This record gives sequence, structure tokens and C-alpha cells, in this order.
Amino acid sequence: MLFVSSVIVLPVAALWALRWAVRHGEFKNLDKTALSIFDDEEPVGRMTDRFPDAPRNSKPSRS
Amino acid sequence: MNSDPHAKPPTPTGGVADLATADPREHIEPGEAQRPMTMSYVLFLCAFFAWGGYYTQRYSADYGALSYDENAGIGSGKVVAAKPVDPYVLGKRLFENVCAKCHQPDGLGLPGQYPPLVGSEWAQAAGPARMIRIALDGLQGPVTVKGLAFNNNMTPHRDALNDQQIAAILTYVRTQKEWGHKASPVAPEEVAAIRAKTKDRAALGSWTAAELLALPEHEPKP
Amino acid sequence: MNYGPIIFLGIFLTIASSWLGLVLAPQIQFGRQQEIKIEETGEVYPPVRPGLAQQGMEIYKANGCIYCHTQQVRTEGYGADIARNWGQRRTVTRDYLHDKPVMLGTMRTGPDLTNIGVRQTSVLWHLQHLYDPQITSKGSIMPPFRFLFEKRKAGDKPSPDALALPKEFAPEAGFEIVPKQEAKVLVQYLLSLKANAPLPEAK
Amino acid sequence: MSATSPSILRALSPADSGDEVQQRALLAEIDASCRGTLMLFFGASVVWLLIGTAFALITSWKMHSPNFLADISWLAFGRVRPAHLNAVVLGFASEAAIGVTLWLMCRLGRVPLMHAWMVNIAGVFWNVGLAIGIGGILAGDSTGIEWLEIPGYASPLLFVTYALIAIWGIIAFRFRREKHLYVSQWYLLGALFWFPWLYSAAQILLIMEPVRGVVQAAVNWWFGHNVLGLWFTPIGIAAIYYFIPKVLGVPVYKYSLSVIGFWSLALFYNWNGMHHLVGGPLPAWLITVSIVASVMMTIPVITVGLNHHFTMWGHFHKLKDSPVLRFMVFGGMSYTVTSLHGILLALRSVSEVTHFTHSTIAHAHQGLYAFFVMVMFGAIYYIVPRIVQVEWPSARLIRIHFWATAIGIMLYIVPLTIGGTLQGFAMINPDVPFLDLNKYSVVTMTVPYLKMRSFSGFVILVGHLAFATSFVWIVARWIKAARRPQPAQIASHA
Repeated sequence: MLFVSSVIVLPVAALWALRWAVRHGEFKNLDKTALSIFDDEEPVGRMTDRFPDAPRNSKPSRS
Repeated sequence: MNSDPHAKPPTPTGGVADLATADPREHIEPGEAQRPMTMSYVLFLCAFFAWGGYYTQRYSADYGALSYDENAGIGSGKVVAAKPVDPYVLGKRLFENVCAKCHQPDGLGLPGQYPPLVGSEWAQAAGPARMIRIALDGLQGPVTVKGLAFNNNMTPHRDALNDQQIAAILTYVRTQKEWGHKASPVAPEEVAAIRAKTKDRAALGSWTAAELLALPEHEPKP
Repeated sequence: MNYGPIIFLGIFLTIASSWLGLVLAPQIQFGRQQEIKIEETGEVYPPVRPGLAQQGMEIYKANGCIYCHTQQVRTEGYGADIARNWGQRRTVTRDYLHDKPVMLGTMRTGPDLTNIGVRQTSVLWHLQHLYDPQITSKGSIMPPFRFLFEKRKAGDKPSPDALALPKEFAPEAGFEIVPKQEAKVLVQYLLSLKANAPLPEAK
Repeated sequence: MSATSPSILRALSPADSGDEVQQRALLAEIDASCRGTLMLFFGASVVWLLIGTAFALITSWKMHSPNFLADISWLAFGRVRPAHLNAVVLGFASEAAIGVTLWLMCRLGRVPLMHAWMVNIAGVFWNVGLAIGIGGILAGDSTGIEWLEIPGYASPLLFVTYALIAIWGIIAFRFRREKHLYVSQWYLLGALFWFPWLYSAAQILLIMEPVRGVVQAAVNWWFGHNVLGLWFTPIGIAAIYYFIPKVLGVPVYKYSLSVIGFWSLALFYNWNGMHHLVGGPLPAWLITVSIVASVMMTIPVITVGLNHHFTMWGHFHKLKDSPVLRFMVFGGMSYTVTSLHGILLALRSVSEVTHFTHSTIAHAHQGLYAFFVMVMFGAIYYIVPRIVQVEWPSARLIRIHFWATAIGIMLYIVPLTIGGTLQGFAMINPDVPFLDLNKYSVVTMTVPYLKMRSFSGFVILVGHLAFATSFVWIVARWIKAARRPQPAQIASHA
């Protein structure tokens, strides 16, 4: 019983969720989220990791 | 230094993008508005889903609880005849996986524990009658092989091996090339005959060497 | 996607689906499978494991034998399980009804043991092999389980269950190797591993 | 010092938390709030890493010289191997995973680590439970179920930990101050939700109230595979999705791909547990469904792989300068290779050969070590300096660590995959004897490959020792720096 009812309920819930997401623009301007991990402290375009012995703002260091 | 890190594909500024955001009620395809999903990618997805459905339906043997063979319903119908295997080869396989555990892969056995088969007078007897009985119901008590005394229990293989397997093993041991054995091969029928004749032997326990030596080497024709 | 609850719903649905498909469905389909009576022999199959063998299973489990030995025979023509005489037929769900836990195993560093109780029934062989696999199977990478045996001073007459060992493995004079209870029950468990009863679904 | 965190009751009732968007916490403030907890988890994970590696070397050595430590019952092969598995999986990998998850959830939610007490208790429970569990396994109380060997008296402790951390995850998620949900957070939420369900279901259905017969194997491998698929893989991918863009300072290539990647992984990874039982005593449909799910895994793997690769496009020269990037890229590429290799292994015709052989072990290590552990190393190298405000003492040690583990794991995977496949071909050919000292037999032909694996184990050990030295050294400096009150050495990397 539980098995049969869930085989019906689950896909229906999934489709409803997908429809709701599309309705509410969950998939709109996704690429803005890609930028959400950057901010003024660590802006786009700045490397944030280097070897400890590499001089602070040097170009390539020893491999 | 190569050029700008990576050219971002041009996002459609006017046209489709604005329209989509302007009127939320209209049903919009996810992701379509901003950056068209490359068609090859969509085909890549569809191909997989199609194959998945086909494979599941074909190899699930209609989802039976007791159907283990995925090709059950699909087989071409004709039963492919099992190609006959040369008894020597079959015997070698079974010897290595069953008998070699005690008689050792080289057939020399373990001194004082398990008798050797190489050059053993039991293995080179003219007729296989005694060997078949040993293979079927085992051997107990003292026995001398190549002049060496052994006193161990050989376990019965009556229900472990069928007639064809016992015949194959005995054929292999009796005609082993590297050991230079040149005795006669054994036919499954011979094993079947003796198995029938000695079917209540299992209850009486394994043979003793004395009993076997009293029996003729060749099984008398009924 | 920025709306939490929808993501949670999706996460819930995915694992709910796999839980239903891979856990509940098998339980419904063959979780309550019963023993059956074998026509030829009239016995009920699978038999309940005798007490000693049940204790032996605890030793088998505790020492992790499943990490090198499997207990499943694949069908003829798929792998060489039956050609190597590791089994006389493929194993099916009914073979494992009384196993707690079911120890199918995933590695065959050692041979499959589903049918060891049929193809190797010698207690002495098993004890020698457990004491030191090099005795019976030279070149084996199975570790010796000497801690399942006890070395003690032999009386004037060796005790009945002293282990007969070849010279190079035997203890020095005046001592004998005697299997502890663990070794004996482990061998009883190995001898109880049989899967040769003819089952209709295992043809 | 953790920010004034709302009390539990208030935290759970969103209504009165007010709708003013609290100012997004500064990165430095977030890192500082994570310090104590994370150093507990990372420190413990380094200890478990060394213990796990020791067990691994003993196990590997016993594989080709069985008389090694043979008479110590609690070091028997069958006990050391599960001890190694649990020490590394639940010890190093899971603790590092939780440390990274906590940090990422705080960073992505722009909120300091609230209710640190809850997670600290979870950490203590975890280590105590695991120590008792592994002690139990060595004493011979293993439950006999692969991946769930921890005896019944220790596993509830571990479950309490997962539950606490999952609850913490929900609270941290509920009180995030960043509207956007970055892709890493979907994966982390997935992992935090999936694993407690998996672990509790498996414990109940296998140990407390065992189901009957082969259903146990179904539950066991539904759990076993999903430990890797729904706990380690999501956290590993979440880390890669965060660290590669963060280190490069370049956003992810095509964010919409990650939507498909996540949902296809969530759906298909769930279902492919039964490919561990191909050919086994299970109805054909169960195995077929898992094989199909395994093959369908190509979609998320290719999608995520492409996404990461194109994010790296044009920046590969930066691998030279950044240790974190090296570990992440090595992990990412290993993930793609492992998954494609795994998909091959799941096919029936391939599984006929490779099932039950060492190539399965090589694949497991490729998935767990070459992908996940390397990603965790990279994450730790990124996080620790930021939370303790002290730089890694020696770049040489980091380089030794990277090259030793990278080469070591390659030395592990390649010979064992080849050896395992040859073992498989030998095993399915009945004319090859299983064991015959003076002939080509299944057992004797695998021994040289097992010796190569032992050698690779020592190479990896060098890497781990370099990592442990680095870690101890940085902790020493941190304590020294903490005692001398002075302005933080480095705000954040220029």
C-alpha cells in the first residue's frame, strides 16, 4: 500500500515542485548567483591562494 | 599570455530575455531565456534516458521476484547445446579445484598425511573399480601407497561430484601426461554403475584398504 | 535556485525514491520469503544452522573472513564459479534466509565458500588449513590463525583432539597443538555451508 | 568569541527574527567564529589520518606476507582492514568533510558559526564513538556488515553526531544572510540531509532489527554506495565548486549546467547501489535498475566535469602557484576518471571479469582518496590559515605532501587496476588453477601487484607525515601567536 501510493505521490510532488520553481523564476538569472561568492573583500579577478613562501604579490614562483 | 581568460558567450541583451522577464505568467522554459541550452547537450540527455528505459525494460525479466536470469524472456528460444568438454581438460580443472587441496597440485601429496597419486599403484591399477569406490565413499584406516604407510580419512564425494565429474577426474589422474600415467580412461557409465551398486555404502562408512584389495580391479559385467 | 524548501523537497524526494526502490521494494517482494520443502529429499530448505555452526559464524564474522571469501555462486556461463566447482548451482535469495548477517562478501582473494561444506568435508583438513594454510595450500596468502589454537605440554599420550601436523609444522617434542573451541566451531560453520539443494528457481 | 547567536527557541521560530536584513558578516569575522570548532575537527581528522594510514600499511603488508603479525589476534587481517576502513572513512574523511561543510555553510550563508556548542559536542561524541567502535572491531565485535562494522554499542554515538550536525545545518541555513543559494550549498544541504537518513535506515534495518535474507545485502549496498555517493561526493563537489572559482577569482563557467549536474546526481546516484551485487543472488530487475542508474551517472559526471574544466580554462598555468588549486584540480579530474571507470565496472560484461577482484579496491580508493581526500587536503590548506590567522610554516612540506600523495595514489591505482583485471581474467578462466605455486595461478599472479600497492602505501605515508608535520607546526605557531597579543599577522591574502 505504502509502496503503490508513494509511486504515485512522489512523481506528482516532483512535477509540482518543478512547475512551482519555473513559475517563481528559480531558474532565472542563474549567473548572478555564480558571482554571489565574491564581494568587495575578495573581488572577482584576484587570486586568493599562493604558496606561503611566494612573495606577497609576486608573479609566478618556484613550482 | 593567452587572451582574456575565457570569452563569455554573448548573452542576448534585448529580445527574448526582456520578454521573458516582462510577463511572468507566460510559461517559460527553464534556462532557455537567458542562454540557450546547447542542442547537443539536450540530445545527449535524451539519448541516455531513452537507452535507460529500453535497458531496464529489456533486462529486468519482467520484474519477477524469482527471476534471476536477466535474459530469461529474451533468449533466442533454442537451447544452445553445451559444447562437449574433453574429459581430460574437465578432469584437470576439477582436480586442481577439489583434489589438489589434499593431494597437492603436483600430485605428490603430503608425507604422512595425504598419499601421493604420482606413480601410485592404486592410480595405475588396470581397472578403475577401486578408484571409483574410493572417490564415491572415501577411504579410512591404514593404507600403503608406493610402500609408504598412511592412516588418514579420505572424505566421500558421492554427493559432491556427479558421474561425469568423477569420470573426468579419474581419467585425468589415470592418464596424466606429466606424471607419465598410461592407465585406461574412465567412462561416466562405469561410475554410474558402481554408484548404483554401492548406494547403501554411504551409511556403512568409507572403504578400508583391505576391503578394496579383496575386490577385483575390473568391475564384473552384471 | 535560491528557495530552500524546494531544494529540501527535491533532496527528500530523491532519497525517498531510492529508499522505496532499493530497500522497501525488495523487502515487499522477497523479504518474507519462506522455506520450501524439497521434493526429492522431503526436507525443508534452507535448514536452520546447528548451534555449533551458529557460534562458528560469529568467529567467521569477527575475524573478517568476508574480506577475502565470498558466499555467492554466479550462474553457469557468467564467470567460472560453477566450472571451478565452487557451487553446483547459482545461489538464490532462498539460500540466505537464516543468515544473520548475510555475508555475501565482495572479494575473492580466497575461493568462494558457499559450497565448501560439500566439497571439503574433512575436519582435519580444515583445522590444518586454519592453523597454517601453507600446510595444505603452499603459496596461499591466507594468514595463519594460530591464535585459534593452543600449544600445551603433551601428556605421555597425545590427547585425542591434538592436531596431526607434518613434521616442519609440528611443535617441538613434548608439546601438542590443540584447537580451541573457536577453531572447532568455525570448522563446524564451514561444514554447514551447503548450497546444493535443487531449487526450482535456481535452474 | 562567537557573534551573539539567537537562542535555540528563537532560532527555530522564524516569525520574530525580524525582517531587517542583518548586515552580512565580514569574512574575517566568519572565519574567526569557526576557529575552535574547525581546529577540533581538523586536528582529530589528522590524528585519524595517521591511525588509518598505519592500519592501511599493516593490511597491505599482510596481503602479500601473511605471517606478518599473524599471531596477534586483534591485528588479524580481517580486523585491521575494517579498522582501516572506518578510521579513514569515518575518521579522517568524515571529520574533514564536516569541518569543510561547517566553514562553507558559514561562508556561503555570510553568517558566523552559531551554536558552536552543538557542533563541538557532536565532535566529541564522534571521536569517542569512533574510538570505541574501532576498538570494538579490533577486539572482534565487528557486525560483519561491510561499511557498517562499528559495533552496536558505538554506532548510536555516531548517529547522535550526524543528527546534531544535520540540525545545526538546518539552523545555519535558516539564518543565512545571503539571499543567493550558491551551488555548493545545494550539495551541502543534500549531504547533510542524506547521510543521517542513510545511516539510521541502515543501522535499523541491518543491525537493530535485521531484515530477512538477501534484503540485508540490498540495504547494505544501498547504504554502502550512497556513503560515497551522497555524503562524500556532494561535499567534494561542493568544495570544488567553491574553491576553484574562489582561488582563481573567476566565476563558474555555466551556472545553469550545475543545476542539471546537481539534480541528475541526486536522482541517479541514489539508485546505483546494487551494482556491487551484479551476478549475485538478487532478482534481475534490482540489478538492472542499478546498472541503468550507474550508466545514467554519465550525465552529472560529464556536466560537472565540463563545468569545472571550463572554469579552469585559461588558468591552468596558475596550478604552479597555488597548492589549493593543485589538490582541487587533481581531485576534480580524479572524480571524472573514477566515475567513468566506475560506470564501466557496473556493466554486466565488465563486472563478470572485475567483480570480486582488486580492481574494485583500486576503484574504491580512486573514488575516495584520489577524489575526496585530495579535495579535503586542498580545502584544509585554504581554510586553516584563515581561521587561525597564521600562515602555513613551510611551503616545502606542502609540495612534498602534494607530490607524495598524488604520485602515491597513482602508484596505488594503476598497478592494482591492471593486476585486478588480470586477476579477473584468470579467475573466470577455469583452466587457470586458483592456487598452484609453480604454475600461473590466480593467487600467485596477484602477489606482485599487491607488493606494488604496499610500496605506494609508503609513498602516501610520506605525504601524510609531511601534512601532519605542517599541521602540528601551524598549531604550535597559532598557540604562540595567541599568547603574544598583537594585531593579526595577515588580514587576508593580497
